[in-house]
Amino acid sequence: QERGGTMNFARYDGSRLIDPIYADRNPDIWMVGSLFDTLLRSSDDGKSIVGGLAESFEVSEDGKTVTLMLQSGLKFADGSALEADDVLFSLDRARNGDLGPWSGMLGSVSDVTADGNTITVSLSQPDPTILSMLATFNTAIVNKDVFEAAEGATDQEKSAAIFAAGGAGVGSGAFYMCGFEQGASMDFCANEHHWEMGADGKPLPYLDKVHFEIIPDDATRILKLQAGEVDAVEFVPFSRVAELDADPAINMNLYPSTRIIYSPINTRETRADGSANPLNDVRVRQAINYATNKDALIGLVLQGAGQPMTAPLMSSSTRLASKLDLYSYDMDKAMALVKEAGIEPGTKVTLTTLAGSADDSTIFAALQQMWAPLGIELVVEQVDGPTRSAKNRSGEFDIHTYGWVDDVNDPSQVTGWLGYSPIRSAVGTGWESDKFNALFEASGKEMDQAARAQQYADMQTIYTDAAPLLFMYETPFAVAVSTAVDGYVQTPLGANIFSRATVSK
Amino acid sequence: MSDAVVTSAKSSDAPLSRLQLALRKPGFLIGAVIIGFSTLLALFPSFFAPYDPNFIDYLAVRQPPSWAHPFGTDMLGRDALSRVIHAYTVNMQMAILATVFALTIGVTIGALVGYYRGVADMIFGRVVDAIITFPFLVLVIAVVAVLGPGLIKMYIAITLVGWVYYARLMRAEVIAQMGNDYASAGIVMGYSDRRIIFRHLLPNAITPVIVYWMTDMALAILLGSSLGYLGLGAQPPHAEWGVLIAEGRNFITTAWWLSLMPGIAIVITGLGFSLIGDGLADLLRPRG
Amino acid sequence: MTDHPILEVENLCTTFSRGGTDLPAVRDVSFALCKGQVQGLVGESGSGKSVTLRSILGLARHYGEVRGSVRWQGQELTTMSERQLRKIRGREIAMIFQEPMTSLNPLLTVGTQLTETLKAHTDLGRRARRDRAIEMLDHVGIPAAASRLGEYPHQFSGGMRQRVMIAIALAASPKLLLADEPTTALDVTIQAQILDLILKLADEMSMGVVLVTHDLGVVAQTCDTVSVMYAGRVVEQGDVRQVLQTPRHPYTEGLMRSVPQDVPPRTQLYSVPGTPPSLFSLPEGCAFAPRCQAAGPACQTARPTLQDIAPGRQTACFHPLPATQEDAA
Amino acid sequence: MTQTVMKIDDLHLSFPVSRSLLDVVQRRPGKSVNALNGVSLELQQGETLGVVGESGCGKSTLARCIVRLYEPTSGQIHFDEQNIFGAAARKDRSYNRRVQMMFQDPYSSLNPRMTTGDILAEALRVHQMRPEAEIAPRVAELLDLVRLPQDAAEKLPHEFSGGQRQRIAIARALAVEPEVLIADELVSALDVSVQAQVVNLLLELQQRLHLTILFVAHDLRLVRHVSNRVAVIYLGRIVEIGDSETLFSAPSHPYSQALLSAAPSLDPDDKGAAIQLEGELPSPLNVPPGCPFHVRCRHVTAQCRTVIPALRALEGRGEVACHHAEEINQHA
Amino acid sequence: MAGLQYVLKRLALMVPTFVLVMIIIFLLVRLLPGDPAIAIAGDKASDADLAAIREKLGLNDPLLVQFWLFFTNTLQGDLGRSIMMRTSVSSVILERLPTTGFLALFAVSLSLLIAGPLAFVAALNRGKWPDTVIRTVFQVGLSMPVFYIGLILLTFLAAQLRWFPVGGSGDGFFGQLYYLFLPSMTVALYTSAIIMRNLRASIIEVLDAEYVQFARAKGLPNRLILGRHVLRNALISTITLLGLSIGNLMSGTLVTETVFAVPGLGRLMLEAIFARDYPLIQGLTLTFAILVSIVFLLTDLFQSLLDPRMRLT
Ligand SMILES: Nc1ncnc2c1ncn2[C@@H]1O[C@H](COP(=O)(O)OP(=O)(O)OP(=O)(O)O)[C@@H](O)[C@H]1O
Ligand SMILES: Nc1ncnc2c1ncn2[C@@H]1O[C@H](COP(=O)(O)OP(=O)(O)OP(=O)(O)O)[C@@H](O)[C@H]1O
Ligand SMILES: [Mg+2]
Ligand SMILES: [Mg+2]
Repeated sequence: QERGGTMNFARYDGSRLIDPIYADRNPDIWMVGSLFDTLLRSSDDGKSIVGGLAESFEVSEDGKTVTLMLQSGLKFADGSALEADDVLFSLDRARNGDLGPWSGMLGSVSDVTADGNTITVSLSQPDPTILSMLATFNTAIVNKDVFEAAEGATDQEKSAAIFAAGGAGVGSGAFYMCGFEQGASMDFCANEHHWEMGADGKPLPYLDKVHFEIIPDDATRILKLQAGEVDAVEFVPFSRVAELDADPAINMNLYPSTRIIYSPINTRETRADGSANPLNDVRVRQAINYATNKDALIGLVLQGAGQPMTAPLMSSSTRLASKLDLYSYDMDKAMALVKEAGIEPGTKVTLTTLAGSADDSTIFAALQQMWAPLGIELVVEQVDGPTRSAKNRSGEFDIHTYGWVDDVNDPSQVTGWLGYSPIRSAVGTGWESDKFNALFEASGKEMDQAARAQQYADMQTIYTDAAPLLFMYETPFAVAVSTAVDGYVQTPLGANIFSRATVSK
Repeated sequence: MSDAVVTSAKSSDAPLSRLQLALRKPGFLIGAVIIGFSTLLALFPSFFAPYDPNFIDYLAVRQPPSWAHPFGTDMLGRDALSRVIHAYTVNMQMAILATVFALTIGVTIGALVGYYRGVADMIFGRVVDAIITFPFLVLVIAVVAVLGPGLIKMYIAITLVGWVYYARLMRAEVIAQMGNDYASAGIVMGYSDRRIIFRHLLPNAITPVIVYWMTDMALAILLGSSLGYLGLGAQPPHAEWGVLIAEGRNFITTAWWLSLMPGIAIVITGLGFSLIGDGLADLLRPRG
Repeated sequence: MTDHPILEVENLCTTFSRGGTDLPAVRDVSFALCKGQVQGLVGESGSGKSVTLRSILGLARHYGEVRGSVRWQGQELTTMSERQLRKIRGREIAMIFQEPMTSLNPLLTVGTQLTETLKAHTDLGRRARRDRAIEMLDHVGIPAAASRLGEYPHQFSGGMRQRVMIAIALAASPKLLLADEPTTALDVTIQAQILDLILKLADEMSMGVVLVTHDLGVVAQTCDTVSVMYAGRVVEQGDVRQVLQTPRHPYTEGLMRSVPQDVPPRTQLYSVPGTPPSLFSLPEGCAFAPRCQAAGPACQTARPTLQDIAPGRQTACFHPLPATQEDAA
Repeated sequence: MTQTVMKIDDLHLSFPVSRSLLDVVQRRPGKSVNALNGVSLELQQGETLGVVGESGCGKSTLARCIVRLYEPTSGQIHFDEQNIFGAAARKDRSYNRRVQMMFQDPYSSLNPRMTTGDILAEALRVHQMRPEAEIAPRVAELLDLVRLPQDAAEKLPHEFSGGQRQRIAIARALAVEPEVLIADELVSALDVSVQAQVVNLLLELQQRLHLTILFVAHDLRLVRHVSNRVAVIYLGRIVEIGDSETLFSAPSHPYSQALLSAAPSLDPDDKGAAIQLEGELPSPLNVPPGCPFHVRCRHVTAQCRTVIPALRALEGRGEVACHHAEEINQHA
Repeated sequence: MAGLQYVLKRLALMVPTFVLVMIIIFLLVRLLPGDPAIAIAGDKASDADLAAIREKLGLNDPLLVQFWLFFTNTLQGDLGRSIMMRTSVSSVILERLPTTGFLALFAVSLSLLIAGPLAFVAALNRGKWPDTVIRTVFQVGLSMPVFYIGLILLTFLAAQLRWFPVGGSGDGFFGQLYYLFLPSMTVALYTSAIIMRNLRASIIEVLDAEYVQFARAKGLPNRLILGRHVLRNALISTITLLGLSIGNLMSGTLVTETVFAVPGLGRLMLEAIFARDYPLIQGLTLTFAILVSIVFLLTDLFQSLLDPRMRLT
């Protein structure tokens, strides 16, 4: 294993604040893990939970207590000791509802205590997701002393100050941030005190440094790799995958992901302007799902690098995902359903897309052509991100393009998001099913794995039939790296893992 | 009386001969041909385009130029030539609609302010300063963001910002024309202000504005393209040169025709407008 | 004065092309000038007076076609290279332009514009140039010359600018001064001062002067000889007394008579009928024929050339007026 | 008996020179160009009053005030017993009809985009001089009046020579049947051989139509020829006014004397004796105190430097504004 | 003295302009659809969270109150905190300003270097082939979208020939010179086309001017005529134009910085708009307005330095 060197990584967007509890955008979330370790981790295949900072863990019989055993001799990047105090501080911070947006995921935790290296997490009710939560970025451990010493009145200000100052003190991860230029670049330096060992028996990471540059334009980002100025670029447009794949100096990686691309459908009886909503009719929603040739879409948008969604509520790599035949292309069925629903030819349906997104333009062009035989005239409305978000919330849309990546290694997050109506009216669709909601609530307490799996299977069936979404496809993460780079991975949750990466000189 | 014989000083040249004179200038002629042909393409795209510009053929994506597809096909297998031709409709419309209202408003306000001066002129000066200190694109983007993307919104945005430039030009020109005695003569003759402004000053002051208009049309296409690039311009499935270039930019090395052809169309059309503008400057200048 | 002429202009023709057609601005102009002599050039606006002067100095060839010959002290100027011409311009032949408002560079101080000529044509040092500049401004009657050297043209009145231009022209003590309407822009009272100044200098420095004007009074008061131009051609030239008192060309006569002098007030004046022709569409024959009462059929078809009609007196007319015109009027 | 049609009374006009912020901050009074400094005149019915003076002395400003292009700072103009700057008169378009002006520059005084016919018809229409049907014949009549060919109606101004354009301007003025004509350097821009044509026309029309004319020019011979009376203006003030012949043959004010003597004679042998004036024309930005002419005057005394001489009648001559008029004219 | 007066006067005129600028941008920003609270908290946030954020940002106050706060804070030099950057707007802007400033200056210098000599060549050869070639080439430059020129330069000069780096801004003066060459060139191609046109026209005009003829008649050497008499005079109108096109240039940086991944104000502006970062948008717009105003002022001053006639006003 070659040690040392710098890996240059071109990103599409920059991090703004990498703090376990405040990270809320993917460019932030996906970097948390490099700077901050969690007590537990997902296994490499994502199917189970293994130890992290905690060398062992145990869930009590009644499911209401988790006991974790911290590794001994842990150190933060600056060499100061990582102790139970820090864990308590971090977990209290993480579940403090006044602070970050993620506290709700730890809603079941009633108390966290420590006794030497033993950490006890007490729950108010059984929580099947608790282990996943302890392996999630927001429960990563920060340095209590550094926080307390930081400038600023509130936790938020302290966090910003610490981040702005950079340096080795605060993190327990394989790297610490050693350079930051807002919106332009960022440097991660190796944490010499990291507990995880490499194949050579020395602490990970192998790299001395990772240098990030932010290059929003896709074409420029790729040119940068082709010119040899960077070693890796993320978010390679799928249209470029084949070309880069053919380049002998470049490895074109398609990392499996939990990313799904779908389009919420407004299922309300009337549209925001008061007119009748044809999409209120489940048959119409089913029809457009049938009329959508996902393989063709995948061919056009992803150049084949993807697969149709098979689970309605999640990607196939998420735990408890069903394997369903989710509205395979069937024009006859679609026509029949439309006829049954009595759709007038020339019915106008608006697809709200993201301005400037080539993928969305392609999806629109393809859908327009695919749905025309149904008598649906698809018109486009391009908006920018914030406007789309606002519309999604207010329900002022017919259909709009959207996507999702899991943040947690558990299906509950995405399922709640897509289908549980109290959360954001089921991703803005307005779809509501009492049965679904009841199942979701029950599954939140169900400690029995099999029973929980059944609940999830039921929810997925209900959701499939109601079709509040246009189910489209799953895409991998396309990252092109120079052949000099080895060992870099992006997890299905999107996290960038540099700890085992190497660059040959 | 000894001056019974009065001859006309110069041989008269009818308007036609002026046009002929202008057409003799190669620049103007080329410009006129370009814009004439572009207008034809814009009006009857389907007549010229070999295929339906929006027809997707999954099986024929990014084909290089061939006899069947002279400009190749794009990433959805659509015929690139047909898309470039259909884009003429959008882009020529852009050139005109994005500028003509700004022209009208600007000319009217500029003429009024230039004639009356005084307080209105002071206020006008501040407004102009305020708008001019914004980078044009920033303001347009902000307005487009407020109104939402789309061509009509874009026209409104450009008009809201663009009239200032016309008004400034018009104001200066009207003030200059006021220095001519015919304006004073109008006042002395007791003509109404409206008559003096719109019948006398405006036709004489408008030449530089018209010339600027031509350049501005070229600029409007460029601006529209930039907005298209940022996703704020034309809406799909409308083909628009800026969007076409933006779509093709990922393939500049592998499928160069996708961005090159619309690029050429922009350049040629812009050239056409500029050439006409230069020619018009000569054509519209009053003699004597 | 039977001096050898210093300047001989022969058959000078200058043509501009405008919009594809040729514009014969100057045609077959010939005259000669001796040391210390003042030669007048009169004619209506557009008759080619300025172009004649610019052609002599080789300026017109930058934008028009110049033919014929201009000999300066035996050297042919029309074929001379620009480099050689530069040694003559300003140093031997100087020119005053018609427009005092636009002929000085607005961005440079008067001092700079004065001394740059001296720098180009003399080997005076910096200080000496400055002294000379002050001397010249004094000469042309600009008070407090030293302090005004640092000022810009816009700080001077029209009359003063004209004087500055004269100072610049005369700075290098030229042997010939081409003065293009040096007084048109000025008031009569100042006009008198400036003409006096030019005459005085011509006398003192025995400098030849070609004076362009359209004011016959100015010609009468300042010139020794005069050429009358019409539509690019000289129609009559000779001694100023003879030309003005007994004009032989009908146009000269018309000019003289249309001046309201010695006529009863508020009565009809004599006027030359018609308007001056456009250079674009000159008649085939004599350019003045359409306005001429004496014109015969020959005048419509043939162009009269400049003929000697008396010693030192030439006119271009098929039907020259009788020599005793004075009595007829 | 002659009848006064227009009475100009102590007219002052100053153009403000824009003040800088620093001036405002320091409360410095704004500077101004004093173009007219108390001009009083009467125009008699049917006469031609010539106005002469050096460039910038305020001749055009006076003319423009009369046609209300400029508003005087103080002073009044009465026309037909009515103050033309009064509120009522401002609304009254008929003044604009009855008093007409012709401009110096034949190239800029006609709208280059209107044909002669349009220009004349417009004047007729706006003032409703003729019913619509009679407009075309009247245009023809006007062209005839100023001796322009009939096809001139279809032509644009640039197709005419300077002299012809001035005729169009005259025709436009006459179209509205005015009583007073203001001619500001009407022929100065014209070629010598054409000037006479226009002057002749003006003289003839005046007689036929009984017009009153204010004739501004700097060509003294021409002014002498056309005027009944002449006013000499110096720095925005009338320094001498009187019968044309008397004034020209025996000017009384030292400035008039200098002015007339400076005009070069047509006779080469008559070298004359131009009275040399010293110094430059003072700028109207700071008009000297006392007699405005004193800085250039040979006869200057202490009184001249402080006291402004009033215009007063001089025995056997016109009115003169000079403290020493009597003595000077005795010497002469 | 006169210069100072002039500056004072100009500054005084800028006051109402800036108030107007602030009103326009304030209203424009509030009119933007989309909620900054969502932009902060993300799509996943609950409605209650959003309401809390809105309250905290003062977005629930009446517009007039918000504006007054914005106005008074700005006067005190406080532009507020950037929502997306989580730091003070002024620090973000100050951090980025040098890069954009460098880019703009570099672009202006390049434009002048390109346009100046070529305009001379074209003007002196008016109507001949060098004139035609130069004008046509620049006309093409004028008709190309900025992002397209940028992309072509990037692809061929940077990625394929590897003469220049593909993106970024470089460190130190020479680093920036090297990194920002292509982006500056992209902006400059457009600006230089405008300058070339104008300069050529004014050189031609000046060449015909009487004072140039008079300078010739004085027998001055050609070098002096062209340098002292022609160039200086021709520059005057061009400098005004240069000043006026600074707004355009800034627009150019918007796209160019995005294409070339230059971390400057232009790109930040786009990001701020898309993130509904009200304080940042307001701060940036004000910065742009101040920059442009300063440039206007500078060109005016420079002009009055060149042109004595302007000095008295
Ligand atoms: N640079 C030029 N290019 C083309 N034509 C010109 C040029 N200079 C002069 N002309 C034309 O040549 C003719 C003679 O002009 P010139 O200036 O010699 O007249 P002028 O006798 O000096 O008249 P003025 O009394 O008005 O000065 C005019 O018709 C004029 O339009
Ligand atoms: N609109 C104006 N603004 C400022 N100053 C003016 C204006 N019009 C005229 N002046 C000034 O008023 C003074 C008188 O000008 P006016 O035009 O009346 O002179 P004039 O006697 O007609 O001169 P000329 O013989 O040159 O036509 C001049 O100093 C002139 O500069
Ligand atoms: Mg001349
Ligand atoms: Mg005047």
